[in-house]
Amino acid sequence: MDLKYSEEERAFAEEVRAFVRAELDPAVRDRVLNHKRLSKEDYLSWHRKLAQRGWVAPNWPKEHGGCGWNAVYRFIHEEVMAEEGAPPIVAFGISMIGPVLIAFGNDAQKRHYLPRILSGEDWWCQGFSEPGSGSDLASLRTKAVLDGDHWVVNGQKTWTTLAQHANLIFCLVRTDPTVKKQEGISMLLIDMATPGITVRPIITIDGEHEVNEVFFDDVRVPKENIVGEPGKGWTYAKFLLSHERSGIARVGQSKRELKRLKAIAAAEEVDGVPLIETKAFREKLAALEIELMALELTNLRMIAAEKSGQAPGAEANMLKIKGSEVQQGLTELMMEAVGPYALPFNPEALEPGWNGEPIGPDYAAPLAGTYFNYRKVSIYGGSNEIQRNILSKSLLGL
Amino acid sequence: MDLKYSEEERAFAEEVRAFVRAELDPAVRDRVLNHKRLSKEDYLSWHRKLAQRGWVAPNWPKEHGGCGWNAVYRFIHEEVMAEEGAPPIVAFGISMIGPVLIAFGNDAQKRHYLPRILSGEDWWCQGFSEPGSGSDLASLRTKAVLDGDHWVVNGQKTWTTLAQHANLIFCLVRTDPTVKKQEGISMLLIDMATPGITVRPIITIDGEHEVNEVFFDDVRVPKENIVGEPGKGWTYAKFLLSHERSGIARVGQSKRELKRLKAIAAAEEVDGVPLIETKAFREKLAALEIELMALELTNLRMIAAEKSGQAPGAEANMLKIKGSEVQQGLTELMMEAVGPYALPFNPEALEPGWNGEPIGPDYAAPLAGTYFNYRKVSIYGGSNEIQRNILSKSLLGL
Amino acid sequence: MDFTLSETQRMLAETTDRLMRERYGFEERKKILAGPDGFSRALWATFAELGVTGLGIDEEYGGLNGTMGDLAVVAEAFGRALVVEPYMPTIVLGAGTLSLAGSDAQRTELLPQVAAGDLFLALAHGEPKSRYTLCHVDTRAEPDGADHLLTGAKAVVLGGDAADQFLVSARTAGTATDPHGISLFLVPKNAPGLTIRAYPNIDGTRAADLRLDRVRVPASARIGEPGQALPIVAHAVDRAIAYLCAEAVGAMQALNALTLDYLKTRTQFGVPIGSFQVLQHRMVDMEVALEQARSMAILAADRADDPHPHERSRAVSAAKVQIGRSGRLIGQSAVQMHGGIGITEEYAGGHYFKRLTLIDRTFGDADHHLARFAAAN
Amino acid sequence: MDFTLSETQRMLAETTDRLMRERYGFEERKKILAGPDGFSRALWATFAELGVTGLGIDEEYGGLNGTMGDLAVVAEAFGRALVVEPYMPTIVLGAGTLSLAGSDAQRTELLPQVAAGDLFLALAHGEPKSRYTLCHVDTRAEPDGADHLLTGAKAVVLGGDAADQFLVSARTAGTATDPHGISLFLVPKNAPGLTIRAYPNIDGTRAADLRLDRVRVPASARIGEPGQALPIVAHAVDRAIAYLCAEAVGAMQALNALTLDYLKTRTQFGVPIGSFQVLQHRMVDMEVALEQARSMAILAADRADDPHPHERSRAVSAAKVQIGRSGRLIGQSAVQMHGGIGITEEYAGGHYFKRLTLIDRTFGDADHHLARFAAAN
Repeated sequence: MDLKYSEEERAFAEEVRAFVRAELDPAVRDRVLNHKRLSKEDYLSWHRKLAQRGWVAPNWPKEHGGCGWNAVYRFIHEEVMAEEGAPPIVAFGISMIGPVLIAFGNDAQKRHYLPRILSGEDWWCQGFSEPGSGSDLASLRTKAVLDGDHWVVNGQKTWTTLAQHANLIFCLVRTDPTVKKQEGISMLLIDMATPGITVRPIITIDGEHEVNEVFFDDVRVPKENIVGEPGKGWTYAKFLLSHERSGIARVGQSKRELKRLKAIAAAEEVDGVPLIETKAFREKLAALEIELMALELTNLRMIAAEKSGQAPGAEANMLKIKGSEVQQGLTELMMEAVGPYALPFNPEALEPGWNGEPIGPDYAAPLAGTYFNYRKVSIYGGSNEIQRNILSKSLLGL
Repeated sequence: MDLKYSEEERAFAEEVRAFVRAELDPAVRDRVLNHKRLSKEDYLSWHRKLAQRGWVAPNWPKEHGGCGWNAVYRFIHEEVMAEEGAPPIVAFGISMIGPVLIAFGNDAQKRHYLPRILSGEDWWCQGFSEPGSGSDLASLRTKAVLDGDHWVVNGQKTWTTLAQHANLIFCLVRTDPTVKKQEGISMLLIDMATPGITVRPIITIDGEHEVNEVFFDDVRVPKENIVGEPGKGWTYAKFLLSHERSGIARVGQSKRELKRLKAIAAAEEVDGVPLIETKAFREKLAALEIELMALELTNLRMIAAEKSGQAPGAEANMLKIKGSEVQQGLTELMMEAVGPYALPFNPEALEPGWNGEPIGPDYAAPLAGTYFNYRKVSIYGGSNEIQRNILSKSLLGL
Repeated sequence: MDFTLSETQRMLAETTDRLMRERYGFEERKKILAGPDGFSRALWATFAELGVTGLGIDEEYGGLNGTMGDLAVVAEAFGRALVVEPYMPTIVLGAGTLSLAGSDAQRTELLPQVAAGDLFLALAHGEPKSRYTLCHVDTRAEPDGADHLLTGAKAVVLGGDAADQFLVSARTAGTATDPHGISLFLVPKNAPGLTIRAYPNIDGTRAADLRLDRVRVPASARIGEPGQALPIVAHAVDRAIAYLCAEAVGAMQALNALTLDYLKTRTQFGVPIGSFQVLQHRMVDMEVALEQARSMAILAADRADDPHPHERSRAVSAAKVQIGRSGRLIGQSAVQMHGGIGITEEYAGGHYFKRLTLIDRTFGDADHHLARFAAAN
Repeated sequence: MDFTLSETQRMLAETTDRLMRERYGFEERKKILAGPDGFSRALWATFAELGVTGLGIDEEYGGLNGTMGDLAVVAEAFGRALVVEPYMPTIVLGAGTLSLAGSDAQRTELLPQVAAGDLFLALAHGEPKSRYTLCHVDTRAEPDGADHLLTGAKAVVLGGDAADQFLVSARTAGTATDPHGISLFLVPKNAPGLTIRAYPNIDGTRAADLRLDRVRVPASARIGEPGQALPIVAHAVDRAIAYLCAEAVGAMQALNALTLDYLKTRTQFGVPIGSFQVLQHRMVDMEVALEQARSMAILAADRADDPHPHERSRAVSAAKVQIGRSGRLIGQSAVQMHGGIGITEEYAGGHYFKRLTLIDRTFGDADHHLARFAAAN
C-alpha cells in the first residue's frame, strides 16, 4: 500500500504544472479561475500550445500523434491542468470522436480527421441527444436515408454543446427503422456547413449560451462519411461513452474550486468576522472538503487499478455520482457565501475585457449563475439516476 | 384562518391535562418519561382509570360506550395524554378490532367483546404479518379449513406485539386458496389459550421483548368466531388499517421527547459548557424542533379538515412518514447527546423498581436502545417506502 | 381552529389568480421583463383598481386594512405566477413600515398614493458589509442644523429600481452593529447626492445599490423616533419574510404541478417517466415538503404581527428555515427530474427554481434563521 | 502509487478471515458472548499462535513489527466477523502506547507478555465529564514521596473488563482541560483503592468504569515524561481511530453483502424486493458510501504515524467523519430494507448496525471530528 505517486509520476506532475504556469495566457487563466466566459480562441490557443508540446491527446496511441500514456499519467495531466486553471481540452474531438475513428474509422477517415483534431483545425460537436430521447438515447428518431451517393438526413438534435463553434458534427442517425432500436442506428460525420443544417441557441437559466438545437432538413451527406458499418452506430456510441472516463470525477477542478470557495469565504464577513471562521460555514465547508478527499482517494484507487490492467468498470459510474455531488456542493456554498449579492444579474461582468464596476464583491457576478448552471452535471452524460440504474445492474446484479 | 383551538377545545385540553396529572401513578409516569419498561398492569391500571372516566374509546360511537368525539377532540385527548407521560391506550382492542367489530361484527360479538375491551378484561393482539408477508400482507399463508363446527388453523404469525400479554388474537387467515389472493382471506377471533397455539418471543437488538412469533398447529376455532363474511377479511383489514389515524404523527409524544432531549442536552457538558449551548448541537436540535412545529401544524390542518367533514386520505401517509422521521431524529440526538455513555448495556436499569447505581448519568441507560428500537417506526404499519408508493398512486396519480 | 380562507380571502385569491391567468402567462411575463421598466405599470394600475395595492393599508388612507394573512393570499398567487412587480418592496416593506411607524403627516401624504398605485417605495437598509445582520448599519446621518446629512452605501435594495422614495436607515449614534442609534429617513429618488445603480436580479425582479453622499434630509423626513428604527425595521422585515414564505409556497406549488405533469407526459424507454419508482418517491417527498412549508407559511403570517417580538421572530425564523429547505429540495429535485429542459430559459420550471433559490438568500438564508431560531430557544 | 495489499498483508487477511469463518460464525459468536468472560480466551490464544497479538509490537519484544496498515487488515477482518475480543484496547491502545512511550523496562516486561497473549491492557483515559475531549482530565495524581496517589474516575474504559493492567492518565499539574500536566501510569487491576465496575456494551464488546481512591503507584509505573502524556495519548487514540475505521469498513462490507443478498432472495408481491428501483438505488448509495469510507480508512492508516501530528490528526478526523456518515447511512438503510428482521437479536444485520453506531460514539463522533478537522483547516 503506497498512497504517494512514484518519483517519476511526481516529476511529471511538476512538469505539467510548470508548463501550464509558463505557457497559459494569464488572462485566460483568470477567466477560467473566475468563471468568466471563454471564447473559442481561448480554447484553441491553449489547444495549440498543448499540441505543440505533444500533450493534446493523452488517450490516443502514439502512432496517431497521441501521448500513449497510462491511466495515472492521463489522470495527472488532466488534474494538474484543471488545478492550474487551464481551459479543459475540448472533448468532442480528442476524447469522443477521435478514439472512435482510431478504433472503427477507415484509413481515409483517420488520415483526414485525426491530424485536424490534433491541430485544432476542426471543432467537432456531438449529435446524440434528441428532444424525445434523453436518458433513452437509443430511441432517437433523426433518420438518414440512402439516396444515390448520399445519406439524406432529417431530424433534430439537442443539447449540442458549443455547436456554435463547430464545423463538424458526429451524429447518431436511424438508418434502419425496421430492426430493434439499438440495431438500426449508424454514426455519420457531417460538415456543419452543409445546406439544410440550422443551429439554434438554447439559453440556460443563467443567461448563457452553451448548448444548441441542431436541425437537419434534407441534409445530404456523402455516403462515405459513415463510421464503420451501417447499423453499428449504437456500438460505437457505447464505446465512446465508456471511453476515457478517468477525469469523470473532476477532482482537479473541484480542488481548484475549493480554493476559490475558501478565498471567497475568507473575504466575506459576518458581523466583522470572516465567514470562513464562523463555525457553521466552516464546518459545512469542511464536510465538503472531506467528501472531496474521499473522492480523490477513491479516484486514485480506481486509476491505480486501471494502470495495473483492470478495465475501468462500474467505478466510473460511482465517480460520476460523487463527483457531480461535490461539484454542485461547491457551487452552492459559493453562492451561499456571498449572501444577498447572489441576487444581482450582471452577465456583462463575465465578458472578457469587461471593465465596469462590479455589483458587490468582484467575485460575486458568476456565482448564482454557476450554481444554476451546474445542476446540469448530475443530468448530462447519463443522469445520476441512470448511473444508479447501471450500477444496480452491473455492480450489484439487481 | 385561526390557528388556535376554540375556547371549548382549550378547556377540554386542560381537563385532560388535569386528569392525567391527578390520576396517573407518578411511578408509571416516570417510567413512560424515561423509557423504562411498562408492565401489563401499568397499561391496565391506566386503561381502567380512563374507562372509569369514560375516556378510553375516543373513536367509538357513544352507543357502544365510546366518546363519540370529533377529530379535534380525539387528537387533543391523545396528544395531551402523550405529552403528560401517560401510557398509550393499548391499540389492539380500542383502535383495531373494536372498530372492526362495531362496523362488521354480529350482535353476539359486539355484546360479548366490546364491553370486555372497554373494561380491559380482554387484551387483544394482532395476527396479520407472517414471515413471508411483510409489505405484501395479502400474500399471507396461514390457512383455516372448515371442519364441522370449527375452523382448523395452521400457520405462523410474526411481529405480534405484546402477544405475551394477550388472551385473544384477531387473525387474518386464508380460507380459500383458489381465488385471487385478496379474496380468499377471512378474519378470525381466536382465544390464545386454545391448544395448538405457541408464542415465542422475538428479542430485538436493544435486548427487549416486545414482539413475538405465534405458531398455529391444528388450532380449532369455533365456526362462529369469524368476523363478518368469509373471504372479506382483506376488506376488514384495510378498514382497520385506515381507521383512526389522527395520532399517527405522534406529535404529542415527540413534543414530550423534545423536552426530554433538551433536558439531557442541558445536563451534558462539553468542555464545561452545557451541550445545548454549543452551536452545532443547538442548531441540530433547532432543525428538528422546526420539523416538529411544521408537522404539528400539518397535523392540525388535516385534523381541522377531517372535523369539517373531509375524510382523512393521503394526508395520513404523509404524517406517518414525517412523524417517523421526527421520532427517529429525536432518539438519535438523545443518543448523540450522551456521547460515550451510549455504549454501556444496562437493561436492568429499565426494570421497574431497579435501584442500582447507574452507569453514567441516570438518563443514559435506555438511549442507544431506544434509538435502535425506533428504527421500527419507519417499518411497521406499512414501511415508509410503502407509504410513498401509496401516496404516489393515491395523491399523485402516478 | 380553522385553516380555511375567509370569504374575503377566497375572493382575493380568485381575483388575483384569474388576473394572473389572463395577464401573466409565461410569454406575457417574458414581454414584461423585456419592457423598459422590467415590470408592467399597466398591471400595477390594475392592482390598484382591484385594491391589491391598498391591501395592507388602513382604510383611512384609502386602503382595505387587510391582515398579513390577506397579503399572504396575494403573495401565494404572485408566487404561482412568478410576479416581478415590486409589490413586496412597495407594499409590505415600504407602506408597511410607514403604517408601523410613520408620522400622521407621512402616512397622510404617502399611503393614499401607494394605495392608488401612484407611488413606489423601497426600504434601503442592507449594506455591502451587513449580509443578513439587521443591526449592521454603517451609513451615517450627521446632524446639520435641523437637517441630517446621509452618507454611506446601501446594497441590493429590492425594488430600488422603481422606487420613487426610499426609506433609508442610517446611524445617528453608535457604531457598526449597535442595535441602538439607527434612524430611518424618507429620501426621494432625485435627492442631490443620491446615486442609484439599478439592475435586474437573476430571477427577473429588480434591485439597486445606492450611494449617499451627504444627502440632505429635513427633520420631517424621519420615520419614528431618532435612534429607534431597528425594532421597526425588524418588524417590517419579519412581515416581508412572512410574505416571501407565502410567495414561496405558491412557487413550490406551481413547480410541483409542472413536475408532476412532466412525469406523466414525458416518456422514456416507452413509458412515462412517472412510472419509475425512484421518481415517484421523490415527487412524494416534494409534496410532503410543500405541505410542511405551507404549514409554516401559515404560522409566519399568523405571527407576523404578534405583539411579542420574540414570539414573532421565532415563528418567522422557523418558517424561513422550512421554506429554505423545502424550496431547495423542490427546486433541485424538479430540475433533476426534468433533465436539461429544467435549466433552460424557455421553460417555466427553471424560473421557479431561481425564484425559490433567491428567496432563500433574501433577508437571511436557512442557516441564518436556524441560528436565530436556535438562539431564541 | 499502489493500493494493493503487500504479500504479508494478503496472507494475514487470508489467515484471519479463515479463522473467523471457522471459529466465529454467528452462532459461535453468540456462545462466546454468553460465556463467563464475554469473549474467548481460547481464540485469543490462537491469535497469539498466529502472531496476531504481536502484530503491532517490535520484534525485539517478540512481535512482528507490523505497521498500522497491517493492523488495519486484521481490523477489517474482525469488523466483518464482529469480533468482541479486546484487541483494539490491548494491542492498539495498550501495547501501542507502551511502544510509543514506555520505558525500556516497561516494554521489556510487558510487551512480550502481550505478544504471547498472556496479558490484557486497557487505556483508562476518558472520564465522566470529558466526553470526547482528550485534554479533559480531572483525575489527580498527588506526589507522595517517590510514589503518586491517584484519585478520580474513568469512564467507559474499553476492554476494562478483561484488563490485567490499566494505563491510567491523571493530572500531576494544571486543571480541567489544560493540555499540559497530564501523566500516565500503569496500574494493575488488583491495586488497592481501585474499584472496577465492568459491564457489556450494547454491541457485545465490554468496558468498565473505574474509581481510583488514592491508588498508590511507584515512579517506575509512570509512562513517559511527567506532565507530557497528552501527545502520547492523542497519538495512541488516533491510531485506535484508524483501527476503528478499518474495522468499520469490514462491518460495512459485511452488512452491504447481507443486505444485497436479502434484496435478491426476499420476495414480496411475487418478485424479489431487489427489483424495486428505490431499493436498488439505495443499495447503490450504500456501495458508494462503502467505497468512500474505504478510501478514508486507507488514508487514516497511512497517516496514523505521520511525524506531523497536525497532518495525522487532520487525516484521522476526516476519516472518522466519513466513517461515521457512511456507517450511519449503511446501518440505517440496511435495517430499513430488511424490515423487522433487521432489528432482531437473531439476525446478524442488526449487530453490524449496532457496532457501526457505537464506533461513531467511540473517541469522538462525526460532529466532533468535523469540528476538529475544520479547526485544523
